[in-house]
Amino acid sequence: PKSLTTISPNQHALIRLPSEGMKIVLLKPNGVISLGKFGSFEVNGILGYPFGQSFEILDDHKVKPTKSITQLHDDAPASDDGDEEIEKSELTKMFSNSAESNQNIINIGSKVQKLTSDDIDELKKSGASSNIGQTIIEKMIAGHGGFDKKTIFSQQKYLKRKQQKFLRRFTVEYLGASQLLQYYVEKDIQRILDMSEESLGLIMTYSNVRPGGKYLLIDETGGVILYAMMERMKGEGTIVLIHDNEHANIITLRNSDYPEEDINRMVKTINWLQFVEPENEKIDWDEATPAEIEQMKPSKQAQYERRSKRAQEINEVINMTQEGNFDALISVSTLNMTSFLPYVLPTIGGSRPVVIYSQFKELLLETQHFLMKDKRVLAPSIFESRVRAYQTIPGRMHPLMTMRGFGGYVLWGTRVMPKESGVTAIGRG
Amino acid sequence: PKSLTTISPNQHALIRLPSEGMKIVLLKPNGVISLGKFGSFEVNGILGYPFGQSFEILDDHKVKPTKSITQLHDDAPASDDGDEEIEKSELTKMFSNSAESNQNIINIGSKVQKLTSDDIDELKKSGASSNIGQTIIEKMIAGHGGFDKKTIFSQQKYLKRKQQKFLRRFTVEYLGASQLLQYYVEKDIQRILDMSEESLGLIMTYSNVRPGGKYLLIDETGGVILYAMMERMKGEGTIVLIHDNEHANIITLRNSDYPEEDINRMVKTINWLQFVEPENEKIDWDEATPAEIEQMKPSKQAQYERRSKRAQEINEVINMTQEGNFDALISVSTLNMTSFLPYVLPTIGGSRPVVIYSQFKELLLETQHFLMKDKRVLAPSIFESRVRAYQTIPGRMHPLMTMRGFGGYVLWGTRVMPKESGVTAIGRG
Amino acid sequence: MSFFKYKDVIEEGDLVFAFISRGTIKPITIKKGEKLNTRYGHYEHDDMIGMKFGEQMAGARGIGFIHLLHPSPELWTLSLPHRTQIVYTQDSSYIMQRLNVVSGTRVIEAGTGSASFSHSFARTIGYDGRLFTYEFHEPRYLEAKKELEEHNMKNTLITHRDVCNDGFEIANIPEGFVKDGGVSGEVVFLDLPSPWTAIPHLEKVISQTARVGICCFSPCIEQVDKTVKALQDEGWIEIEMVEVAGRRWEARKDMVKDVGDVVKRLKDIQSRKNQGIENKRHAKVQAGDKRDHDEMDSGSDDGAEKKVQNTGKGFNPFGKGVRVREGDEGFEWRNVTKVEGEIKSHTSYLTFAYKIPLPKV
Amino acid sequence: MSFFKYKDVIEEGDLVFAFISRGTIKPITIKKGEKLNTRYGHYEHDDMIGMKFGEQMAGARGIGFIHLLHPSPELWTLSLPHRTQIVYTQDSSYIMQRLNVVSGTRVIEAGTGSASFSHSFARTIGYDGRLFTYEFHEPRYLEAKKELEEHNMKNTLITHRDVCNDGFEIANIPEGFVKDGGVSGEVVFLDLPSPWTAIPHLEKVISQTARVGICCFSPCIEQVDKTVKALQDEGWIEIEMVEVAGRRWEARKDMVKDVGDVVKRLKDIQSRKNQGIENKRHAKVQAGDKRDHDEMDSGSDDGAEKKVQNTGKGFNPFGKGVRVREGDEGFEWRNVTKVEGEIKSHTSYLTFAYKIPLPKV
Repeated sequence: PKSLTTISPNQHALIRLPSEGMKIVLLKPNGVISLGKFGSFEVNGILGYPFGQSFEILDDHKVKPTKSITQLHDDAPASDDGDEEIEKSELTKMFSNSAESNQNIINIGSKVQKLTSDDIDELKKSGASSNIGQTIIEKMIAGHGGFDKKTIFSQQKYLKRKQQKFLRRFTVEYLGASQLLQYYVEKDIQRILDMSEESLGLIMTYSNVRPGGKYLLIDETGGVILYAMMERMKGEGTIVLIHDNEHANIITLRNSDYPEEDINRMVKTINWLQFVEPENEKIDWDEATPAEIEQMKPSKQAQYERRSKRAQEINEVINMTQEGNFDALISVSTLNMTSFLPYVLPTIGGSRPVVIYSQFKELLLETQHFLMKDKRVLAPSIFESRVRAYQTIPGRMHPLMTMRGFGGYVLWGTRVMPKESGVTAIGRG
Repeated sequence: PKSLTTISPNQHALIRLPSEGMKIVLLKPNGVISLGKFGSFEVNGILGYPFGQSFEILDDHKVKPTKSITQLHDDAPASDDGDEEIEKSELTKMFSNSAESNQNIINIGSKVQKLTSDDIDELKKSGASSNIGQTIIEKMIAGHGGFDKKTIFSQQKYLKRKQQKFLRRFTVEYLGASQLLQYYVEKDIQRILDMSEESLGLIMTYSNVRPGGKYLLIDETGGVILYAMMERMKGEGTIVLIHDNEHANIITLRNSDYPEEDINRMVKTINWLQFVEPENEKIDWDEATPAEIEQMKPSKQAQYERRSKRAQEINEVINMTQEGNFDALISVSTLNMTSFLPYVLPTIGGSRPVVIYSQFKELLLETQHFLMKDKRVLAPSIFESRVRAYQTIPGRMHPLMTMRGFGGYVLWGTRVMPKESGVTAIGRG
Repeated sequence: MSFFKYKDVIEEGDLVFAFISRGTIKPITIKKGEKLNTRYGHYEHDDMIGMKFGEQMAGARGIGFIHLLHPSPELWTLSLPHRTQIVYTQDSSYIMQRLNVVSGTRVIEAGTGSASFSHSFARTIGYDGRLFTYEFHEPRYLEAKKELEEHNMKNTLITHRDVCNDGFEIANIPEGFVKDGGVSGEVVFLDLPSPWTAIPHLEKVISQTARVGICCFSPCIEQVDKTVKALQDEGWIEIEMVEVAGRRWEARKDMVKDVGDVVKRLKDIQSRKNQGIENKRHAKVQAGDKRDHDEMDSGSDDGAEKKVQNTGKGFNPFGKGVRVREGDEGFEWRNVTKVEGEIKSHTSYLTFAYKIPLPKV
Repeated sequence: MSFFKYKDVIEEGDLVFAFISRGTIKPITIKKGEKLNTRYGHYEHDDMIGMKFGEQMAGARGIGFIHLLHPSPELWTLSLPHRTQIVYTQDSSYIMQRLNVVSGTRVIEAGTGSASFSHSFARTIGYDGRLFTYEFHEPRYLEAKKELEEHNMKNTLITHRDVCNDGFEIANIPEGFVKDGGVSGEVVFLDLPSPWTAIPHLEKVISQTARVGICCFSPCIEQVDKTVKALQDEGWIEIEMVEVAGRRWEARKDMVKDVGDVVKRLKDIQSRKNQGIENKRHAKVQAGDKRDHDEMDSGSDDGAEKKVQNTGKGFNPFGKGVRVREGDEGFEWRNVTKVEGEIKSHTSYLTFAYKIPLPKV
């Protein structure tokens, strides 16, 4: 099985760059991975380190382990690393020249930035040494007319920003569901329907996902939710995934490093037609007798086996939905909820959670009204969770000035069986 | 005119109590005002002090000025007041007995509270002296078995809560629009449609209210918005108030201390029927000739004068709305906005703000779609403003644990004249 | 282990959550002969046996009803008497997601408090995970220990300990709980008044092979400041502090009131008044379609209120007197959301950080 | 004074805000012969003269359009080049409401910064009020002074001063600005890096007869801590710190996609496939209404996509390729709100307090 703790060969990983960019990579032994302007490195150089380790790119695609890339100054005092010390003393020196208040801050813009991007490109070309980032930064400071007029604080910020842009460092992280989500938040937020990590957490908790459960899932994110569930379940239990098209789009599972057989064992897919009209869509497959199979040509025989397996799979998943008693409904979709809930609700077991995500509160509002009238879901409510991050530089603590506005909404309720049997007659009942 | 700065006779004021309760009072000279369990005081004793002054009730309805009632400990160090010093040393003494961490906090509930409410009542009856609050608190601390097991912080909080409950103190504040709003937030939030002070501020700013303006107002709060505008305008300018019923409900203006004539000069009321069907509703009043008036009996004459004045008033306000060119539309109402905007928009002057408040974002959403299609309001957006208060005790700084959830939403846009004349044909155009 | 796996039918000895109302969820253990008393009637345990989890149950004399719910950590959290501050779901769910708590994770928690978060951790880490939870306060420790036993939380080890002074090391760890010769925690959650005093003790009990994540939960900003410094001193990296703001919204209906209805009603009032005063007209009024506004300033709405029922579909213009049920089909409504009247605007600050084992390569 | 009173028709010399887009609002002063150039065409000042404020104006060659808006402090704030941090309307409007800034109020502001809040103050206090604003930074002072003059802000006095060191007293206050022999401010707003150094200087310039309100505007929590202590030391009371969270929402439309549409499409795909493969059937399939799922695992949606336009009212199931305009009348939509992609999650902490004059009775 894949490792959660150690950077291992033939596994995917998330690379974080100083620019706060991200990259998903497959760690092929002996391979070389390019990080664009940050340089390239040999995969073998990072294998065996724990996930979370940061590295600096040296000459010839070699790396050396280094401290975190994201908190250059917060953790500087605890560092014995040579480079860090240089940076620190560099900073200290410059700070002593700084205006001690904001009053002399001058208008820092492109005008005072005397280093052109051509200069920077040239510097980059001139030497591929590990010190290039530091060199560039020093040149930039030298070329920055107003630098000593800035306060310590803004110098710090400026330097950090520049370092993050030019230092050839990166961090290798385990590619969990949160990392995959963050990746899409940066690259393609529409794919994950604006979902924030806090909303994903709420969904996982409210739907009571755990090893051994049997869940009904509607997932239009290409499998990010599916992956989050599989991570929590660690190979135990079943997820029935309903999909819109002929085939389920679970493209993100390519990065999950689960063996095909594990995915096939845990994840059963069914399309909406099969779900809504199960009796019509079941395949009435006549098993051939051993004698009949014997008589088939080898190519026909293989075709027969394949079709037989496929029919069994379809019938198996249709039967599962007909048996129902799922341990939760989890829906992350753009489909009109009130149009599918009549089909889906009867398949959820008593006292199990019903969890529906939407980008828009207005759509969950309609859903909540629908459920309140329907009575098969107890106490449905809409939850909104928003995380606000702080700058934690001592003496300069405040919430970050901006944050992402989106994040989505989660409806949570509990499937119950009301006394009046008439109420449950809606849909397939 | 009324005083904004000094506690003055025959003016209304807001009384704040230690319990965070509020009371609106009229300060009649020689009168006595009862604050229920906090005691009674003579009005004359508080006159002449600046608004914002706190008082403590002594014997015989006398008062003495004292420090703020709301921040007993925050401002204690700056106080030279005897009582405050006692409290402080009392606190210090008790703190030295306290467990220095939360670890020994025991379950503080009604069980450890050895003083019954009967005890408290008896104590209250036994002496009406100014020290009664302090006495009760001391007894309660003595009767509180777990007090020394509490941390300094929770002792402080406990003491503060108790003091606020029993100290016979109050603060006299100028009754501005914010105070009136806060009063209704406590007493009858439905009357002000859940509006928070921050939403009121947004409305006043976005609608560009200032002395000398001419505004069109829909106000279902009984006049709180109207009062806020009048406060900002200080007697200069005009407000045309559209109302639902035959008579405008501006009951809160009773507390405004504006002379009747000032109100009549500034505020013109019109009902929706008159606004929507102005030509039908104008009164075609034939002036009687001086000779005709002469011939009337005195009672008839008075009746004639009254009716003549009324007709002139109605026609005047109808004419004003027909002339239009208002400096802003301000709507704080539960009426369906999309049903009245076609009538109202044409009367708003070019480049003037359109500001619509609602308890519910969903209703402003419909309104924004309406306006975007209509094109007579440029760049309408929905704004939400929420204030979060902090506890500022040094070393214990954090946001208050709970806050009011409501507060409302404000739509703001700018009235414009689109080029295509067809677009403005909606409504009275 | 009812918190680990669903069952369908209620049997004697089962823990059942009686859902009485949103604010009142009572955990009961089914025992023949006993009954649950509520403000709205009582319910015999005997009748519950054999019923399905999730079923609605009518009160003994047909008065009122409850729903019989299966245990879950989230219902447990909602049902708790607030003995101590609870880590609410908005915070706990984010912490677990961010620190990647999954089946098999080894978690260190201090203090246990109400054990609400402990239930949540235990559910998520499953049979393969291990939760080491520490509580200093003895009554709370005993209460939590009892609950964890009753709830069959076999993946959880609770220790009575002041971790700030005495650290996290455990002398005789039960065999099933040992890894790499000790606690070897991968995720740490500290809900303590002074986490900075506990942080230096962590080194001995956290994993030496995997990245370890920590979350410190502190209400005051000054605690964060000290915590950040302690984490820096102990070599933790990627320190970030966040707040989680949670809101709960309810679906409501707001009556649609058109200006046309208002105009219609005003006309109605006016025409009835004009009829009433027809014979006492005095003012000189021209003929034509202009109406007489004469008596309007002395009229009242009383007469009109009696006729409100006739307006039918439209709006109820007279708030007073006539009460309309929300959603009444005689009127038009618009769906709206409403937040709780009082919201939790602050629970605690969450300080996250990571520690990477020293490279062995 | 265009910020004090509306006018209707544009004349030469007027300040006009050209609204180009939500993010681009350009203040221009009308001068014959000049023109406004935008990315989408240019606009002659000559043509603007005589137009009404609020009118839409077409570009010179009929390309594009702008709206000609009347000055207001709020538009001024939106139009500002962000020279320095701006006090946004969510904060400024709350501060003015809470401190009861009305016509006639005497306000002290330091520092002036972009003068965005100064405009707002000046508008609200009107002709009768007085604004004393102080700016230390000389270029900013000169810029603001020029603007205030251009905008005819006759109720505002700007002073070049480091109030933290040199206090607020002004040697030669113009006569119209004096009250009780000095500044006599009733409301104080401090937007300074270290307000605690300025607070002790306030006593000499605030009203000695009325309650004075103050708001200190600080981005960092540690600044609040020092400010609170300074306010306490100087005898200010009712100290409270708050944050204002502002959100802007836009109305959008989201397409309604019913599960029935999905089912219909799946059936459609299936039936067309079955027709296509009719003549290459091999599997043994019973007669009846059960369909053949045989080739489904190797099929693709490509064929179906070409027919999407025929579905009409319903949903556009193939996101790729066919783009549907938001609100397209061929489809069903639901109204939804969307917040900005990036929101201002923090501007500053607002510390409020009051000072009461010593009793004279």
